[in-house]
Amino acid sequence: MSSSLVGWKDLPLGAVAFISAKEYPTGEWAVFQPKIDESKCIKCGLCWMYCPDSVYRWDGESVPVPDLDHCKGCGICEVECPTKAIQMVRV
Amino acid sequence: MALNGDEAVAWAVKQSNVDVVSAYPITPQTIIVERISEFVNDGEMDAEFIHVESEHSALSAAWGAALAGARAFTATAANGLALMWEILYITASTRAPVVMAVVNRALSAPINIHNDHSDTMGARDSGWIQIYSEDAQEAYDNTIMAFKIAEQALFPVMVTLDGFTISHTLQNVIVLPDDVVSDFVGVRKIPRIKLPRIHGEKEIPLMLNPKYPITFGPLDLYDYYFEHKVQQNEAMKETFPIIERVHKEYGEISGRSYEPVFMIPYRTDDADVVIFGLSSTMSVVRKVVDELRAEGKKVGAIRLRVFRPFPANIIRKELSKFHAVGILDRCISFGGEGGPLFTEVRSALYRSSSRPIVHDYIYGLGGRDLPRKLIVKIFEELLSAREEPESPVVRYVGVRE
Amino acid sequence: MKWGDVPLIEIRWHGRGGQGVWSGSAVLAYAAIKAGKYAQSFPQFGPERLGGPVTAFNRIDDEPIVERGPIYEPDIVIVIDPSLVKPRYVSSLIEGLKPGGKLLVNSEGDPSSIRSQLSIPDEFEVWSVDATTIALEEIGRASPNTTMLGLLLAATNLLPIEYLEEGIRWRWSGDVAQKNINALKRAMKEASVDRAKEVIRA
Amino acid sequence: MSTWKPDIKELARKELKTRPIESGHRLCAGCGAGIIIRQIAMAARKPIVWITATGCVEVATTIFPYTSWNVPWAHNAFENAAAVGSGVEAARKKLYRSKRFQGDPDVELDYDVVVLGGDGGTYDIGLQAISGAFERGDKILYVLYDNEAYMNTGIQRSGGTPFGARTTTTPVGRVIKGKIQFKKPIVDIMVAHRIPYAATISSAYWNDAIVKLRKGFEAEGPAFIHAFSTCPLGWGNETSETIKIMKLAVETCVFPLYEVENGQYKLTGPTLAIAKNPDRKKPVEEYLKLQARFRHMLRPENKWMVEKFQEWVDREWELLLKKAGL
Repeated sequence: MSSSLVGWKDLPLGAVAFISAKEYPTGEWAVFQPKIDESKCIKCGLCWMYCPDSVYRWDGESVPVPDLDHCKGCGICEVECPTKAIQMVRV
Repeated sequence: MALNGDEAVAWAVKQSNVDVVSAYPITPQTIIVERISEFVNDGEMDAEFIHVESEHSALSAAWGAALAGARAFTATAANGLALMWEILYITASTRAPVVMAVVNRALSAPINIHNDHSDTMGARDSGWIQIYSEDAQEAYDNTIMAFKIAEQALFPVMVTLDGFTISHTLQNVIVLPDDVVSDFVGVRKIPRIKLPRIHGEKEIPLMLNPKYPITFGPLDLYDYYFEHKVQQNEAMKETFPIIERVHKEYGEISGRSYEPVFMIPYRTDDADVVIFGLSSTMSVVRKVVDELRAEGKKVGAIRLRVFRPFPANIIRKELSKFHAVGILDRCISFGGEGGPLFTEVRSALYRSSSRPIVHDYIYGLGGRDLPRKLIVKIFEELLSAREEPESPVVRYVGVRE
Repeated sequence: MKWGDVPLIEIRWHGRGGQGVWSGSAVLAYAAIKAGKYAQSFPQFGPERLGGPVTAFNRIDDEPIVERGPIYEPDIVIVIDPSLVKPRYVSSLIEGLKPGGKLLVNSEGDPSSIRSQLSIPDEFEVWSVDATTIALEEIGRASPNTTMLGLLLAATNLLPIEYLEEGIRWRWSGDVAQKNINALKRAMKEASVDRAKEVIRA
Repeated sequence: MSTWKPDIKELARKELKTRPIESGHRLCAGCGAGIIIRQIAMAARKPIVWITATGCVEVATTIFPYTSWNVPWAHNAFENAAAVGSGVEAARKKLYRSKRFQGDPDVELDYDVVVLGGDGGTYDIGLQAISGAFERGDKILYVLYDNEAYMNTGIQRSGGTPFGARTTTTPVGRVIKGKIQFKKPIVDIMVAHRIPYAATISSAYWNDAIVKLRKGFEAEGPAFIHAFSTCPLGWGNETSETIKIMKLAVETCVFPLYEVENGQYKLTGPTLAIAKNPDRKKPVEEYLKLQARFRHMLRPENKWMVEKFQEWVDREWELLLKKAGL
């Protein structure tokens, strides 16, 4: 087994988790990922709202930015975008 | 004060600054939850009492309370403990310091409300510290000490008392003043840990707390589960000195020290044979020892108080010097080679260069009494034992053929 | 490498949930059993999730197989997820691969550039095919497991293709089975290889 | 109750700062549960402590050593999440009252307890603990994410699986085709406990969902939210159509949106619009046809199954209209 795994003496008490999942790149699962046509974006935020993976970062004003390191490529944002500003493209 | 065993436990809980009690009634534990309910409803105890709908939920809620920072208590018996089975392991593995009184009772079927140790013996591998009480006084003392042991060791603790024999038997119990107990146990303190990859180098409270979120109860795959179990098992070995220290401190405030802590020998110094057992039966055994000693027979008795962690080294050291040892098991391990106490004690003795002859006596199932004449018979058998029996290893005491 | 000389063939699959790693290994084992050999197929169990990393294993032999448990020293490694064909994963992909062993990857890249990009030692044979594109075009889904079986057939003469077709028909029915067979055949044609260099062993 | 109106921009800014659930969890692509989790956190009025029953969410978000949770989170077992929630809330109340941590900058005790369970953990194995907690009036917000089968173990039927659906334990056989029973009326069961607030939500109607979740947090006692949750793995739908299917479930009245405040049923959002204008109610077939689990029902010889499904939907709809006084 890989030596990067922690041994029993160094694990935190009570089996509590100790690394944030943000260090886990689920973006590698994706076959397709979103590409945003900024000129079409009306900043409605639906891509952000409907993302199951908290991938879109949105300040409420600018064009939402997807975190492709974590986007699994489900394509919900493409289907739900009211102005077709999002297109899923092969990774 | 005149209290029965259940009431003695309830008194200890009332005095121990317990924050949350979650419990469900079951004979012969019921008096504990009734008394605590009275204390809470009369305003004598500032705790939240969760009237759960099952024992499974009783321990689940106690676990949640403990993780949220509370001192949590529950109590059960027999089938109730069996229903908690799954959560026993989870409570121990997450190192939640819940204290539980278990009023030992036989398991169904047939349904039987009386005493034996099948329930807690079945739970012996679940990761709980187990302390067995001999009478109502000890049930009281053990319950108070259990909170301190649990919170210092970060292991849940079961305090057991024999159903009816202790739970429903009114006796003299010396109850300490409220403030003495309160000072002794203090309020629950939260241990701190570091999770550098989430919260940096700060030591954070190990509890459910929005200031420093922690994830309890994750999924392990084959890459970590084994390590977690080894860590838990090794940590349990570290509880011996904690248990000893708390007993010493309790001795100082109460005058009752239960020395030596893990097992208490009686007239064993020059004994040839001893009976080794748990709980209330052992006071009767001591009485018989006195009688036989008067006849010049070299007999003694040893009562084990702490079954988990199992004090194998002490047992080996103590028992190796005898000619024969009779183990009293108030429990059957179906299909096993003897009861749980027998198999563990005999295993502990394997490394000894001078091993005594060891007999297993299964007795008292479902509340059957063990009369003095049968204890005398056991001693006589041990005194005349010439070699380790081939078969049967197990002898049933006090059962009709 | 001539298969007849090797009594036990061990294959390790790497992929992600939803790509049919376990199904692919099951089809292979089924085909081998139908071809009169002894075979095993089993996954490394984690939670069932679309997209999560999955490992599966095959053992194929002319004799009954007594080995159990994961394969540590495979003869062949099949990587069905192109996102695993990256420098950071190489060590786990080729971990334990026997000298002269074959690394079969799903990638658009050609084998020699994959070898240089990933610094794959000369002692391994590298095979590749763009299985995701083939699967998308032939099957309509990014499940490149049967496609990778085509690459396996191109890289070895492990089993006659008829048995794999039978295996695919066992796992899927009708039109879907045919599409998978088409993908397999196309992968056989489009496969390319960078052979192992002669390795002198001490 | 609250008159709070969620503003999507404010919600987004709040999430930018707090991120209750991190990316990098391993729920399937397109899993509806991921959206529900975020919406629960968006609706929170105070800090939250989160209890999760065994299930997909628990497993996929906390694969050791990783955790996706930036809120305090605990999982104990499958059937007892509500009891754990009760324990946490009891502890919180007692510790808050005792002022033990007053002035301690490292501990927060003014929080709401949210309990999340799947359909297995709610309809079936966890029902008893929920009933106990609701009878006691413990202040927890219980959210059921209902993806209509045991997805974590690989798609087995639950008390929440709809009629006709194919699961691995209700296969489409030669004699019996899919599940032969209907869904358990779980909201009615919870409402029968006389809890102050219960509601159904669909993440697709995010505004409606978040308002109801907030009401659940604000309820003076237990609240129950039934959240409909698409499962691409178990339902066999395109991952991209998760929201579309959730909308169709509402538009066909397969999953109507309503709330029950102190026993009073009230239709909300698009469901209320359908009640007012029945022509808008779409046939169930439109919902069924997007999912592989119902595909067999659409074959000519199984047409009766679609009809039976439709009859059930119509009957339940009529009942609901009556309960809502419409």
